[in-house]
Amino acid sequence: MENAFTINQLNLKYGEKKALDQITMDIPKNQITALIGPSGCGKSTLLRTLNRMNDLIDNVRIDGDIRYEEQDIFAKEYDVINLRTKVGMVFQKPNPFPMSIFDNIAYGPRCQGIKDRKVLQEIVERSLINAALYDEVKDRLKESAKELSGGQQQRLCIARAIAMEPDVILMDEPTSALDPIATAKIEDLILELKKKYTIVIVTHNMQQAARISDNTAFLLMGELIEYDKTDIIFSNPKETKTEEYITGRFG
Amino acid sequence: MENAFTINQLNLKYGEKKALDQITMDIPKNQITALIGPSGCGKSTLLRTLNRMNDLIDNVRIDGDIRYEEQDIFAKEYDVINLRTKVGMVFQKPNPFPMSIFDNIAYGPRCQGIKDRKVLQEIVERSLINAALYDEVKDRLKESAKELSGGQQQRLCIARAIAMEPDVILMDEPTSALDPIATAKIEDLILELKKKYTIVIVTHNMQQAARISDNTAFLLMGELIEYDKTDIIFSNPKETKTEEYITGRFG
Amino acid sequence: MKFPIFKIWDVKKKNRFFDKLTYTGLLIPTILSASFVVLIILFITERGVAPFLPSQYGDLSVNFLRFMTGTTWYISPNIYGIFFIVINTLYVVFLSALLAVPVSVFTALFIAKMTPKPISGFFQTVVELLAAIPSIVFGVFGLGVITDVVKKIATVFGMQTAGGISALSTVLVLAIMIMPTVTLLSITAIKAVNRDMENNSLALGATKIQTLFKVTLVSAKSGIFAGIILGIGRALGEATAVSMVAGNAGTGPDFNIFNTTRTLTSTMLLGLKETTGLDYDIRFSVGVVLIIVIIVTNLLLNAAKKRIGKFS
Amino acid sequence: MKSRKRFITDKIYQSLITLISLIGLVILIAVFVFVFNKGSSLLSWDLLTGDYYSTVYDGYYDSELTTNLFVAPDDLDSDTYFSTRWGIALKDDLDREGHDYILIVYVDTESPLANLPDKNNEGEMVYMASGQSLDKIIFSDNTIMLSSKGAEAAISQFESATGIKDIMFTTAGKGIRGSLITTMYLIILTLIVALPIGILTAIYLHEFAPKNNKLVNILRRMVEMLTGVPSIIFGLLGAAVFIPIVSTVTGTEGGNLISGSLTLAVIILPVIISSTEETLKTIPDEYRQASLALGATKSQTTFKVILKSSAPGILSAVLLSIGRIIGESAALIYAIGTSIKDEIIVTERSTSLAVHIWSVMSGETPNFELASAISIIILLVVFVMNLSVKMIVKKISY
Amino acid sequence: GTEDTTTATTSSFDQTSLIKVYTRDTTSGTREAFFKGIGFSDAVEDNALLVSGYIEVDGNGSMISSVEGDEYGIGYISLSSLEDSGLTGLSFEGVEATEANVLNDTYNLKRPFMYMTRSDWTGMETEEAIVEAFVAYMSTVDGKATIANNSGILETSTSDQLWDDIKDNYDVCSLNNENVTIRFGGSTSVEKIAKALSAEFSAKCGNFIADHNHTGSGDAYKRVQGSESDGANYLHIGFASRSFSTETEVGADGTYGQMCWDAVVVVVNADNNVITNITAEQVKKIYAGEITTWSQLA
Amino acid sequence: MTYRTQFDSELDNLKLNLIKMSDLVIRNIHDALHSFLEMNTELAERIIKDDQLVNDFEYAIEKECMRIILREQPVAKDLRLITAVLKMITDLERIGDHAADISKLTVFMEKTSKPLKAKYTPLMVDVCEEMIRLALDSFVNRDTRMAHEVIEKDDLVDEYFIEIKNQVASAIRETRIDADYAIYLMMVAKYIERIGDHAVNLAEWVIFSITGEHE
Amino acid sequence: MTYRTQFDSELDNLKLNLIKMSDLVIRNIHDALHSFLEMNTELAERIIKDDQLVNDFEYAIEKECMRIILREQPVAKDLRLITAVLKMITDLERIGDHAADISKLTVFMEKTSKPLKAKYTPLMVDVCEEMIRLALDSFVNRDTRMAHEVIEKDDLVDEYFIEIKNQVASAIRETRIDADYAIYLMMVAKYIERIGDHAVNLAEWVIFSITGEHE
Ligand SMILES: Nc1ncnc2c1ncn2[C@@H]1O[C@H](COP(=O)(O)OP(=O)(O)OP(=O)(O)O)[C@@H](O)[C@H]1O
Ligand SMILES: Nc1ncnc2c1ncn2[C@@H]1O[C@H](COP(=O)(O)OP(=O)(O)OP(=O)(O)O)[C@@H](O)[C@H]1O
Ligand SMILES: [Mg+2]
Ligand SMILES: [Mg+2]
Ligand SMILES: O=P([O-])([O-])[O-]
Repeated sequence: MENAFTINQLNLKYGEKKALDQITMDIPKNQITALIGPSGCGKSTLLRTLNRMNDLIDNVRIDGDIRYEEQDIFAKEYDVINLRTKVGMVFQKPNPFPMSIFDNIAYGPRCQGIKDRKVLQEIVERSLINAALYDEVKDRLKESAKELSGGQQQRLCIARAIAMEPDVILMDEPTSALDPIATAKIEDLILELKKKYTIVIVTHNMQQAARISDNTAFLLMGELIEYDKTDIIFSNPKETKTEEYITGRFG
Repeated sequence: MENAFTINQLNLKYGEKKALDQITMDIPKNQITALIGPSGCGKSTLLRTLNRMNDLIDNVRIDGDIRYEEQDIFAKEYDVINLRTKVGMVFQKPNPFPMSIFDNIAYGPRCQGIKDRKVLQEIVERSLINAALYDEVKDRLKESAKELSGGQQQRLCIARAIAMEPDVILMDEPTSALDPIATAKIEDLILELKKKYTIVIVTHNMQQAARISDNTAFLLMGELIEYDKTDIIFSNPKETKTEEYITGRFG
Repeated sequence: MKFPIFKIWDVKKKNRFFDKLTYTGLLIPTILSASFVVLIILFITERGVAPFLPSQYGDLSVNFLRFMTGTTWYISPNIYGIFFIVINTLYVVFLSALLAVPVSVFTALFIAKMTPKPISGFFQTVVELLAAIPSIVFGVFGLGVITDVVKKIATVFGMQTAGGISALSTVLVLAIMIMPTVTLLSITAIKAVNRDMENNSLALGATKIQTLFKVTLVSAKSGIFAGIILGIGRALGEATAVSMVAGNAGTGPDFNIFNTTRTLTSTMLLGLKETTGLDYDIRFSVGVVLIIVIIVTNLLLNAAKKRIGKFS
Repeated sequence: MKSRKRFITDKIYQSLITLISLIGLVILIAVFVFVFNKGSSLLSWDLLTGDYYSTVYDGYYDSELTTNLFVAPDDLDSDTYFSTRWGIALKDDLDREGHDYILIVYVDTESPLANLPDKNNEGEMVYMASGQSLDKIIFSDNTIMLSSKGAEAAISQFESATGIKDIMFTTAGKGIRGSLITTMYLIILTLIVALPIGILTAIYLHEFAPKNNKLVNILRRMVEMLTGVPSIIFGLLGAAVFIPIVSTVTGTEGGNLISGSLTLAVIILPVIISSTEETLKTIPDEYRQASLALGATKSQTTFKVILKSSAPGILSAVLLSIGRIIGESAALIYAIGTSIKDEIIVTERSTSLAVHIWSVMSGETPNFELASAISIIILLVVFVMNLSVKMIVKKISY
Repeated sequence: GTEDTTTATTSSFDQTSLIKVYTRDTTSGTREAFFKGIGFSDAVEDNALLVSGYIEVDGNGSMISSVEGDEYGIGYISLSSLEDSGLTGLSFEGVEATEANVLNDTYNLKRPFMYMTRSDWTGMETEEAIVEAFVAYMSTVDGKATIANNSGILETSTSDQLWDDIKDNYDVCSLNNENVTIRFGGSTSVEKIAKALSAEFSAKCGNFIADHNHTGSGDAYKRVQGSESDGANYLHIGFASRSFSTETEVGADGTYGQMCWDAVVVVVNADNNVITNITAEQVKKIYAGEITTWSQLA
Repeated sequence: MTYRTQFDSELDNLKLNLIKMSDLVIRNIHDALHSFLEMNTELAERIIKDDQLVNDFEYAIEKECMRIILREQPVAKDLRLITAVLKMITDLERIGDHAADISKLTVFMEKTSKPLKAKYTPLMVDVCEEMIRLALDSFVNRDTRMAHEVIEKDDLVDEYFIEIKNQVASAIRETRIDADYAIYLMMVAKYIERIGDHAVNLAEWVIFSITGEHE
Repeated sequence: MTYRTQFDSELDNLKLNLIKMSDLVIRNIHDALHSFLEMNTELAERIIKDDQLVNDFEYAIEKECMRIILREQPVAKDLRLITAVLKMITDLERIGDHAADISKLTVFMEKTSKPLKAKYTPLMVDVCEEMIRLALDSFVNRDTRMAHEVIEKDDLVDEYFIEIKNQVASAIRETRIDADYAIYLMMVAKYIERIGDHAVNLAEWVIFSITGEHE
């Protein structure tokens, strides 16, 4: 199986605080990999490291390496902006930009310099279709994205990421702000997306991890405690800590 | 079985918008009654009606009646403030007052005119113990309540409600802002509290309703679709709508 | 079903370049903005220090020590004293804050929490407009209305004012002037208080008033205090309105509110337009003192705010 | 029992708050009432659009005076005096600045005064008309009529006069159009200068500046310190720094609109910076991250997303600033001067409405009425700004 | 201001009340004229000599409104403002403050209104010519009439010429001067007269633009010939409401002169029924704090 | 509109596997009987081997059920369905076991003398097959009527068993029969009777999954 | 510190009920054998009646398991435990059934002639009881060793069964035995043998619940 990311001995510190500790793991292509673990264990940190969103935080020190498509993403000459177009990201709270639905999705391509209205139109439509949102919004592409419901907004954010033709989509608790129905839709969507994209998802909802992911990594205080097929993690984990956590007896 | 509340043909309108439609149900004493239903179905509205927190919203019109301990709570001469001391409430987001832990819990009793430091001390301690928070905070009662973790804050809010020695505690999605561990603690606490208090809880988390409640009411667009023992609702509901909702196939 | 590959290389370069440009480009306005304060300080201290330098004024140079401790503004030809003015200024501003704060806070409470929307909207607009009224209008109002009122108040107390021109009038004018500011900021702070928290209080059986005082105000205190700091700042720096009703007493300090008083700003403004030489430059010295007073007051108040905001 | 006591204390407190806040509001409204009461009588379209400087007409009359007598129109007030020989009616009045003057109430169409040769331009004519003021006449016999002597005296002099060597009458004047336009210019120019600098500074400080960097903190402190500087001191800055700079560049002299705007720009800079920063703070970090995660560069993120989202906040800052610009007097006295002008040229001196008030109030005879009238105008401008900004904010905030 | 409201309510003037002393600031030309006039020259520049509790105001207007608001106040203003002020002007040394009494030198509280023109006209020849004409105009019948019309006190003589008679000496006035700006400034007390003069003279002299920027007597010399004569706010002609200082404001010969007189009047509140006349001695004692209550004057 | 498309397809898959398993089991009991009656040890041995397949099915379906419980948090009818499946596979597996048991007897029996044709056994097996099929049909169609038919049919099976028992007993008494064979035959009959019981269980679970009621 | 105290107490309760059920079942098979050997129809009838209790137990535990799945979303070992319990109660119930079946035979048999003492049956039953007990112990103590013991012990049961079968067969051959009785005895032995098989199932589920591995 091919890997999208190969993480090797990754350490990350916020100032003096160690947030990731010797993480070594592979993230396989075209699968869904879930990161779980208690609050503050470093899930988001690890996720953000994958598209170097941590660059934006002062005081971060990283060693070890991450290879994306065989290339060291921390290399000096590595093009971060390009990485981020290839590795899209969806956040916890749906955060459409305060623009129209159309402009939201066209935002990324426009930033890349695409100006042709027709091309943009096509990108927007295709992204919306792929994000299972097209039918719901096709008649109001010009309206503010803020008027969509929470679930629709989150799918819009996914469409926005898709519009960049990424290979990987990182998702940081994408449904934690949504109600169960909206969550179900997003989960269906994620499973659908898996066919085309590699997905890495952080979730607090263990059932969600169990439900949609192929592989699950359990992190604790910055360490990767266990990483295995999801079925194994949730039915028969090797580590007591994992078991305690997933059965809700952690503490 | 005795009832804490008897709700009869309750209708509620926000302006022209009907939010509750002919609700008739009994809420039994010393049990946990859960209100579930999709967003906007009127769960919070129904809950807030029980201690007349809806009074605070302009434009609310209510008919039908609610009896609390046999008394019509909408009667003109009915003492709302007193009702609220008997029917405590815990909200979605933990929202301690910007005071010390001690002052937070002493707040209600003080509002009732209790000034004696020793009495207050006793109330505070008892409430904290009952809210399973005492051990964690006993050494820092003078510190700001804002410094507690989310889960602790929510237990503080419960302790604050308990301090009033209520008979009923209303909870509006009390764990939706918390992580699973904190949620587990609160759930344990709620089950413990049930021995002494009647609890009505609104939750989006159906497993939570299933887990902790004795009775479950399913609301849809302001109507009470089904109300039964929790086990029945979740294993063998009578109504197709209920079944669709709890199995996540609503739409 | 992938999209056509973007042709982005040239654009990318452009973006990168523009990004670099932005980084440095933004530093320029920032440094510019920051430099003004340096300009101001350099400029007025240069002039403000001059009166004390024998090199500038020779025998006429002002004795710095007497300047800082003096209780009479001017004794011919070169003795200036500013100590009492500082005290009077702080006294007047303190009293006006004492007066304006409760009224403002209550008004804010009233507008934000106790009236239905249309009325509160109207009142808020009124307050907003007042906040935008040029201070000189307040001076006009002070001279036209407040001095009259104060004169009558003084008579009631068996005191005599200079036709109402007095510390009290100054206090009132300042109080009225800073009220809109403090009120608006308080409204903002009060409105920002988490509704849930108030509901929580009510759900605990507290009455609306108990809630307003014990929860709303307590939560908003940090914001309210920020408003007060702003208001006090405005009061300290206000010149025109104050000089119209202060009376510009020559000596002090004087804590009788029915007597005339003198503030740093009124001193600066008084006759500034016609004066020259030492008497002109000394006003810059007053300006330096004013700036120092404002900075120190701000520092103290901000420190106080930090302590007050401890629990929020 | 207990709750009854609580009910009562509650009511007491409630009334107290209502009362105190009402007192507060009453005082505040009193300021309004005072201003309107004093100023509304003077308020007129003419005041708004009129020239400040009256045009002086200088004519003479050396023809034979016809012997027919003019008939006074019927509707003359009792305090109006009519000259049957010259066919004009005069009246004592106060001008907009509160000075005595003689108002020309009526000029007969046949009156010789309705059509006089211009004294200074041969072949031209000047025309006396009602609404003008009569200033000074030197009659043929060298007797002089002065407006300060009043209308009655003037008429009696007219009745005995045969010719006029020099007659000066003027248009009403004392309008505030020039100051109004200056104020508008000031608003626009100041915002043009301060908005970009302020917004860019705020953006730098909030978006780009490294956190916990000493230099940045110092810069930030310095910007904050600007807030506390009293405006009178900004005036000195304007006079000492901006006027010379502008003079050198434009080749003109003295305070001018540009130096005034620059000074105001410095005054409102902290307002704009802090309000903008305040809005930037409220923009969720998620926007930034979302944009960056889409492969946008930082500047694209800032200018395409962040700035857009902060538009309502920036607009509010603009409102605050406009209020400040309109209201500023102390600083402008130094940075632009007190010269009231009718023709506004940005490189020349002129004066704003607030300084106009100041001039009116600090003149030899302070004029509450005019000051109040201008205040009303300022209030109206602020009011309109306020409402429109509120509306715009509503419209553009997604 | 608040003219007609107070009479009824405060008719009971309490003579035992303290006298509230109002004075202008030390840079005021009016103040200088006043203290010099009452023989208290030391107090021109020195507030310390004044009774404690004196009130310092920064303009004629403030003085009027202050004394108007204070039954027990005493102050001094320009005669030209007395009529409109609603205050009681006191006779000084038994002489009523009238124009005639000023001109016949019986009324001693007076001050000159002075003008001063530039001495250095390099590069402003047209302006120089216009100002020269303007100065001439001030002493014509026309000019004097205007000065008088605006409360300036001056003597007219039969030898005064009409502008018509002399205007041919000033060729510049037959040109179109619409693009020429003449900068006036200095005393605020003189502002009104200066504006009236410039307005009508502009009509007579090619419609030059009159730019008035009156900031105080002190600026007259400063901006015409003194330290700011080449600064941004320089003037072509400046006015002062007092004599130029013989030490610090020495103008070049022939560049300055008197325009007219102004009288200073000691004023009290209209409700004050104690005195109508005051002596220099009394005023001085009041200002020095030796007389403190009204009863001492009654 | 319905969501949880993955969940629904998983459930469908589960049902499909259950049907496959039941088909296999039905084939096995059918063949087992024939092997017994025809003493076809080859066939018998194939069935014994095939039983592993049944076990594998049980194992796989059981795993799948747990996976679904784990992933989808089923409630109400979904949970009933999965529980029913969990239980039904046990019964099916047991039926499969019995088929294997019969086949084992066949292998043993070959060594003994000529068999007595027990004419009721094929009838019994037919009924049992019918029952299993009906139970599964009722499950798929969510039709309790069919399930109740299954339960009724068991009486027939029991009657046949008594019949067989009596036959065998009299055969022993008349020493018309090899003792081993008698025992074997008796055991086969018992196995088939048990299969009927399991089919009843299946039906009961089907009813539970539909109505939530235990019969 | 652990949370989910309700969950844990529910699980404990589940185990407790399982033990109670198994105790009941063990008593029943023990008594059933004695009723058979001693032709104690009274006892036999009591056991037949008691089987309802076993069924009730199964029903109750099963319901509780579903409730727990519903409420607590168990995963990993919790889910395995519940699945195991769900399966184990089926086996226990089946064991209970077999006890009842034996008792039913006793009631029938009374009508037939004197019984042949089948000396191996008590031994078989003893082993089975032991196996069930061991399986439950291993479940409670989470000890796979004991469970493996159970599986091994089944061989013994099978051996005894062959022994009995051979005895009965020769008895028939020697016509020392009433045919009905022979059949009955054979069936009892077969029931006991099945009980052994079910005990093995129990043990396998125990192992699964502990290790997550199917044997
Ligand atoms: N910008 C930061 N500066 C300093 N410390 C940080 C920063 N971001 C995160 N941390 C710390 O690093 C640790 C890991 O944080 P991270 O956000 O990755 O946790 P997480 O697993 O995503 O938690 P959660 O479930 O609450 O989102 C935490 O202890 C957190 O406090
Ligand atoms: N103050 C209000 N004014 C007008 N309409 C309201 C108000 N509060 C609630 N509603 C409306 O009443 C309906 C019921 O609202 P309610 O808050 O009770 O729903 P809910 O079931 O608690 O939803 P959620 O799960 O999102 O909290 C909704 O349609 C809501 O929009
Ligand atoms: Mg996170
Ligand atoms: Mg709700
Ligand atoms: O008193 P003035 O100098 O303004 O005339």
